[in-house]
Amino acid sequence: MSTTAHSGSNRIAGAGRLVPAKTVRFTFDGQSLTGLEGDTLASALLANGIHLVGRSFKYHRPRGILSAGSEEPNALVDIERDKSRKQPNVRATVQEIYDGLKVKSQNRWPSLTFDVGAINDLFSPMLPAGFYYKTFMWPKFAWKTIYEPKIRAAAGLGVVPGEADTDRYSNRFAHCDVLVVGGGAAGLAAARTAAQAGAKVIICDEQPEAGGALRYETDVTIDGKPGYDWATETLASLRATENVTVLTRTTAFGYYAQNFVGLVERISDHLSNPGSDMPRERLWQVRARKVILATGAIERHMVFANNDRPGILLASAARAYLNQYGVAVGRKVGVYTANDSAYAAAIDLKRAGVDVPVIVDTRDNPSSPVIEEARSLGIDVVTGHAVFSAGGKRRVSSISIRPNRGGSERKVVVDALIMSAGWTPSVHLFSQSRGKVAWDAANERFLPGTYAQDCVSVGACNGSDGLQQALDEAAAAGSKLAGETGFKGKTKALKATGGTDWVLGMIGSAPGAGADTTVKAFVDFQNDVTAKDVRLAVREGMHSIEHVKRFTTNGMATDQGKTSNLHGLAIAAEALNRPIPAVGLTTFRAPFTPVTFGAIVNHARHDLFDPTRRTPMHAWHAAQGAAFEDVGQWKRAWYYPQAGEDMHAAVNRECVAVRNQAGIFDASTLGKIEVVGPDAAKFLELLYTNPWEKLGVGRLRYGIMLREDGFIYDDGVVGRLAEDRFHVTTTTGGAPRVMNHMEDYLQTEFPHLNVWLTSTTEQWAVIAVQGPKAREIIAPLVEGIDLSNEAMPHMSVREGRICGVPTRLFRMSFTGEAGYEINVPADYGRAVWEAVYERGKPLGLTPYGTEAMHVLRAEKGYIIVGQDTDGTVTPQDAGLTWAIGKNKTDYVGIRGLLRRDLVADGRKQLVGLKTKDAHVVLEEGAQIVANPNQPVPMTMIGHVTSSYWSQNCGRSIAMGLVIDGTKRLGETLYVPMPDGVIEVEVTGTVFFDEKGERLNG
Amino acid sequence: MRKYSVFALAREALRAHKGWDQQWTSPEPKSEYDVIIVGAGGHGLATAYYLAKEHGITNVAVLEKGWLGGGNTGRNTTIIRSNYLYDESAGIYEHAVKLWEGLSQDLNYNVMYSARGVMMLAHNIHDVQVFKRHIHANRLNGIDNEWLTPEQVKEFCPPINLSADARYPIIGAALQRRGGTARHDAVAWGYARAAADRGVHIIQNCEVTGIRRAANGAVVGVDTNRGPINAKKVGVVAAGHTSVIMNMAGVRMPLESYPLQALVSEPVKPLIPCVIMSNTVHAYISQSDKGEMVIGAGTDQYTSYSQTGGLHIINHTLDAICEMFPVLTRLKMLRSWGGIVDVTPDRSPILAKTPVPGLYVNCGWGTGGFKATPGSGNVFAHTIARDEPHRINAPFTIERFTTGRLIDEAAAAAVAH
Amino acid sequence: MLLIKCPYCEEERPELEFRNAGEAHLVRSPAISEQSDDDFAAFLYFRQNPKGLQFERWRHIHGCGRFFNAVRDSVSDKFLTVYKAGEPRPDVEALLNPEAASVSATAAEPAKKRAPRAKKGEL
Amino acid sequence: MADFAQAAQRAHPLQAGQAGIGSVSVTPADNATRVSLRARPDAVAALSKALGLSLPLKPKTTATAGNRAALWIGPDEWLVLDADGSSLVADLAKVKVLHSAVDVSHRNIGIIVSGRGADAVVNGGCPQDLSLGAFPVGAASRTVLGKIEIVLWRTAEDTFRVECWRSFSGYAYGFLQETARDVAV
Repeated sequence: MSTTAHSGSNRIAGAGRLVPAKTVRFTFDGQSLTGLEGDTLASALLANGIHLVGRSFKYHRPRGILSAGSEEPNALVDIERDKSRKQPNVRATVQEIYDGLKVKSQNRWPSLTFDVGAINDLFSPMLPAGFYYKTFMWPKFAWKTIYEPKIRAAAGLGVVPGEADTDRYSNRFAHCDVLVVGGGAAGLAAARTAAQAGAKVIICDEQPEAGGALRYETDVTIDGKPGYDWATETLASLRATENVTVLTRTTAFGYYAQNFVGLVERISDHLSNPGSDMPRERLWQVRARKVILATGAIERHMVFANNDRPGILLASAARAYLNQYGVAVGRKVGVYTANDSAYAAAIDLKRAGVDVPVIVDTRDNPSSPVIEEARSLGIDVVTGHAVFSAGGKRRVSSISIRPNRGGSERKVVVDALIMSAGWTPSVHLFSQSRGKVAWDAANERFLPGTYAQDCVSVGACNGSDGLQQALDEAAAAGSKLAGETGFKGKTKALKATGGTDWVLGMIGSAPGAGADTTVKAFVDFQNDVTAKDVRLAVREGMHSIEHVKRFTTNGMATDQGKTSNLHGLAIAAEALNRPIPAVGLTTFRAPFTPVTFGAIVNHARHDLFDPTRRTPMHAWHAAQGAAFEDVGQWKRAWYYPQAGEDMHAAVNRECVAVRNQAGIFDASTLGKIEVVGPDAAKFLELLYTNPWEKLGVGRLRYGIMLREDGFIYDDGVVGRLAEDRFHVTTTTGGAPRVMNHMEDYLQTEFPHLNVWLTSTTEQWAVIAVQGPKAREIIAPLVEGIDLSNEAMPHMSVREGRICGVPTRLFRMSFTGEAGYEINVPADYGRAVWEAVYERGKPLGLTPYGTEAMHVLRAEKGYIIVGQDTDGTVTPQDAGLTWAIGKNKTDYVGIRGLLRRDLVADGRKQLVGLKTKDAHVVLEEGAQIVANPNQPVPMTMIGHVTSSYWSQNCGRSIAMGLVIDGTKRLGETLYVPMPDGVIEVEVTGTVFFDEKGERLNG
Repeated sequence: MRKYSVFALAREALRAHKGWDQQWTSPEPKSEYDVIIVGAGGHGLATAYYLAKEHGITNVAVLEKGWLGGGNTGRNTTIIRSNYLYDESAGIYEHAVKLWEGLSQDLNYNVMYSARGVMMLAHNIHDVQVFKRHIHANRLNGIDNEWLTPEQVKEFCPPINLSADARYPIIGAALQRRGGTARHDAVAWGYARAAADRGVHIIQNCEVTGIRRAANGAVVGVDTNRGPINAKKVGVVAAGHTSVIMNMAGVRMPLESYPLQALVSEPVKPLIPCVIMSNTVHAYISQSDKGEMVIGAGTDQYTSYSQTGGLHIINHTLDAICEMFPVLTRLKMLRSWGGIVDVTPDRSPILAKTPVPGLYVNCGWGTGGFKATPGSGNVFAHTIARDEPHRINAPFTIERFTTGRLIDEAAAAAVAH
Repeated sequence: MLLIKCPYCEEERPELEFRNAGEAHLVRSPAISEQSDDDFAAFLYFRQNPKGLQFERWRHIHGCGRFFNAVRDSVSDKFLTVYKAGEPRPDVEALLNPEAASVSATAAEPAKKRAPRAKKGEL
Repeated sequence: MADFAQAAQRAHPLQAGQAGIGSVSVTPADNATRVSLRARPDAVAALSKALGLSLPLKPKTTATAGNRAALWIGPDEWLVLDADGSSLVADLAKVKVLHSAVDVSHRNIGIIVSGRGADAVVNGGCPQDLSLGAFPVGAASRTVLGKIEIVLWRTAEDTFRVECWRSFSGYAYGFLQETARDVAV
């Protein structure tokens, strides 16, 4: 046996498809190693004779490489490009190596070869499945302080990176006629047929190359070519076809309703230096008219004592390592099988010059040409025997063989053991599609049974065992489904020879690991679930497979039980003495293999996490040094601190300026809806509590909107621009839902009304100018509107021009001062704002933010829906009875308001609250009691909804909702705080200019 | 019942654990019971346990159409807390937390109640107002809940993104230190074992297909796929399917059933020490003892009994999680699943007598029922045993949807302005 | 993510464009303020919530903006049919069993509500 | 009165950034006149006449005449676009038949996505089928892009016009530039 020194001593010259000259350097736990381009990390490690790769979850047992694919339970490693791009729990069997790849083993301390945690293995008799439910209960405090922290520290595999990820992830929505999942022989055949008929096809495969099992099946020909060559050529020709999208390194991970399939494409994980524009992964969200599942089958391991020793692998994996990567998994390789397929691996290895001392076959009298072939190569084939145990610790060193039914034992020295218990069809996606699997008793496997969606399974995942059968079935499916999407065409049939029969074998524990034994025969490697754990679960009453799974954690590791589920089920069924279908199969859940959060989140990070809505004047506020607050998605100017000012000082200054001179405020975020049509007033009558029919053109009215349940939904000022045209405003946060609410009633309850709704929130920038000098400030800028009190009184609206651009000028106030809200088309907002500001500045015009706005309105007792009300407050509760049209027979909420509890005594009503000590400012949300000396739990009769220091009033002011509040005016109530009780007097809600004279100033 | 302890475990270790009893048996249904509970989830099993333990009613059957604990009990993100605003809600959830605190010992089953703290993040001034309102109300109700500054948030949960540049910066949080998690399966199994030990029959794979009523309208039993079973009283505890079961008795409910999804990541070494909730960005996360990040997603927008939901719901949930914890983008989603939650108009439960004599209903827990399991079972048992509600569940009637006396926690946090 | 046919856009569109709007054919009384407590509560809160075929409302909110009705199986989430607001409740039997039901197709219930009452020049 | 030196100037929310990324360019569209037009079928003829184009009646279609275009949005709704400064609003104001016309010129911002792979760029966040069969040249629809609502109009095989509300334009622009980077890979 000759070897290539550069890329590992177990590399066999002439074997595999990698190019010996193309070497790649990488490190494993600091050790510098060389592999070949095209190697997976697993193949490169094996080439270097390294089997010990990780430690198991619970017992910290040494673990190696089991598989050559995504079903790998053991070989999980950490890969680090840099501190922000560190990836835990990478399957070594999937990761391709690149120059400079840095790999670390996981879940071991201090080192992989000496791991302190392995002491758990010694204590394992105390730690059977579910042991933690039975102990750690005494003393009671110790769970939190001692046991749980210890358990938490011991659990977990990899480590989350310490810095935020700098990689990019992307998304693509795609549609196709036919989605083919799997690029093995069946998938390729199906895609080829559908594509040739002209259907739009997407085909994906999780491997970098097409071919599936053809990559290692050396005995196959299709169309007269070696199977692998056919696959490569077919894939290339599909790639070159315009109506086909070929996605390699792409896993179909989730099958959702109506043929919506999630794929994740790994774009840069195999590259040494990915470009900065290159996403690491791309999520494909595919809507397919038809889906073809060609997901193949997964080989199972044999369940026997110490079957987890590094160096014990699946037979198909050994074959892949040899035929694809040119790597022998050992120099002296034993074989343990319950079906024919392992023989092919043994034969390939033997032919490559590897010593194969024995094939142990549990079958009593198997007969097959491969068995004869193995014998003819001089391999010792022992039938009716089992491997009772494996020797060695960090690497298998021997196997003990005994006849199935007992007898004398013999030991065979090996440095690797390959095994096959048979094949489990991959029905994961089929099951995710909500299809029901059916038990194939003859072959002991679950197959697709009843379909729930427009899809078809072909090939090994459908239990179609021979290659020719799979190809025929796949081609027929491709043709049929393309036809059903409107594409008909003929494709030449494919002729195949050779191939694996994906059939027979055994499930459950092998001889020697039966019910009467205490050996550790692993079913689920990663979670350290043994056959005896499954039996213990059954003994304890866990008779549903779901209970067994949850009690033992079988199948719940990162491989999601791809190799273990069926074994676990069989052992449970045997222990229960019930047929397998009666014990059940756990349903498969997305994802098929774990998917990074990054891929799922893709673009929605940083600035694209959620839209940031800014007003047309935002940049001006920012330039003035404004602080902003988030209101929904909007950024609103909160206050404008000047040098040396804190928030309190800034807000005080802004509030005083508004009352003494004038303030300018950005109200653009308020929702606006244009209601147009001859029935506009009629419609508003139904949607608001107020009357509208008689509102004159050019006048404004404050409106209250309820839900059908009678609680306040929104409020705002509504202006009548013409008989048939209203300009409605809503709260900032309420705009979208108010629009939806209005459309709902218009379209489905009142469709006879001739009226339409258009959102104009963003058409208009809104500049509020409030204060005694408001008119003086804007007057020189306004054209075509008489601003006099007589011509344009409080609560009126006029159209004209300001600064040379059109405006809807509202005379209204949310401060209690005379004021205007200047609406201009949004792109003009910034310029008009600046013009108004320049004009007003010499007169003392001061920009004020939302905080000052809140204080000013509270001084006047104006409510904020969502702060002074919540979803449980009626207009009566909020002191807004005056806003309900007395003679109306219908409006949304009219009936809700009449419900028993909404008219009962004892409701909370909005009142003013004055602290006895004028300098004490209540905390918003603080609770109010009548008797502060009662013991806890106290009877709370209300809470503070709004509370501020009012510089204009020279004292604190507050509002609150208090039970029977309006009957308590003048009463003293109490607000118990952690550091003492605050006395408050119940008052009216208006704290400033009670008569409202300033509005008309 | 064999007592569980470290000594019992040691003893069994010496004989290959062959001496453990079945945690619960699987008896054939009798022809009659004093009480039938429909649904062997946590709430139903707890009801049966407390009927037996506190009211001496042991002739009880819990009927389960699938496997016990297989509904929302086994599908939720196991958050426990009691820092609710209204007295009514605080009352029942605090009753539950008090029972959680001694539940492992009471059941002799380690349910792994882990009081690691539940931290609810405030991202804007409205959040602050709402949380402060909760904190003050909780304090006067004797329930722990405290305000944390951003610095304290970071100290309590170091990996969190406190950056002011975050789309929705964290400006504080409400922390209930007694809040936390428990092991969901253990809760169902622990109650099942303890109830079975007191004589309760737990009958799995037994689907109720009808509710039998006498001429006077009173309940006399149920029909099942295993035949009719008589009962003096029937308690429906069939989260998700309540409307279906109640319809069998001709009672229409103020309920809608929605798919709710959750997911876990691959297990990693301890990173997140507490439970984090954010209503503003819609994310809930904790890390299990096994190391998996347990993440609650939102409900789909349509009603469904499919136990599956859309990928876009998961997208949005993880957006928010990665916004709060930017280091998690490289973590992988290992498993996602769906449950069916029945939701009332005020998102508070119904635990009450019904218009049908002898029929009782416990439902409408929406997305948050797990935390209430012991308290809910305890007062529901009282309601069934005495044919009148316990003081604690008295407000949770069906009639409140007619009178308008809602218990609307979500409305109290209404967002507008 | 569901795929939903909008009866106004006459094609299937992704669920992201739609908003579900709850049970269909609930009747808002024309004399709602005179309704009894129980009738009003039934209208406002009490729902069929069936396991199986259900009549529900959707709005193509990020599409044509229209509200419409659908019949969907709440177990499989598959749509049986969709129809415009104001159209009568479809005969489900006929849809499930096209041949058998052609005889009895007259039994369709008149439009109740949440599907409108009347229509001046309605589309 | 009105003694200010000059009329207020418009300020567009987007700064034209990098013109092209790979094969696809993402650029802000010129200012436009826009009207949200609502009407029942019996008004379509009169409105069409006033507009000088036939309002499209088929879902997902458009009609154009010169700079003027009408996009079918819903069964009683069109988004009508014209060049900035056009007579669109005035033309509709003259129509007497029952309808609603609301000027939304400033509400929306247009973004042009153009070049080979423009469909993939939009499909980075838009879940509709944008193949030429399903969404041909001239097709238009309201839909979503990432987390916002847009109106999408295919004006040529490799060119889309994306219209969104003003405050969402920064998000839309950033999103499309991001997906353009992906498509360029």
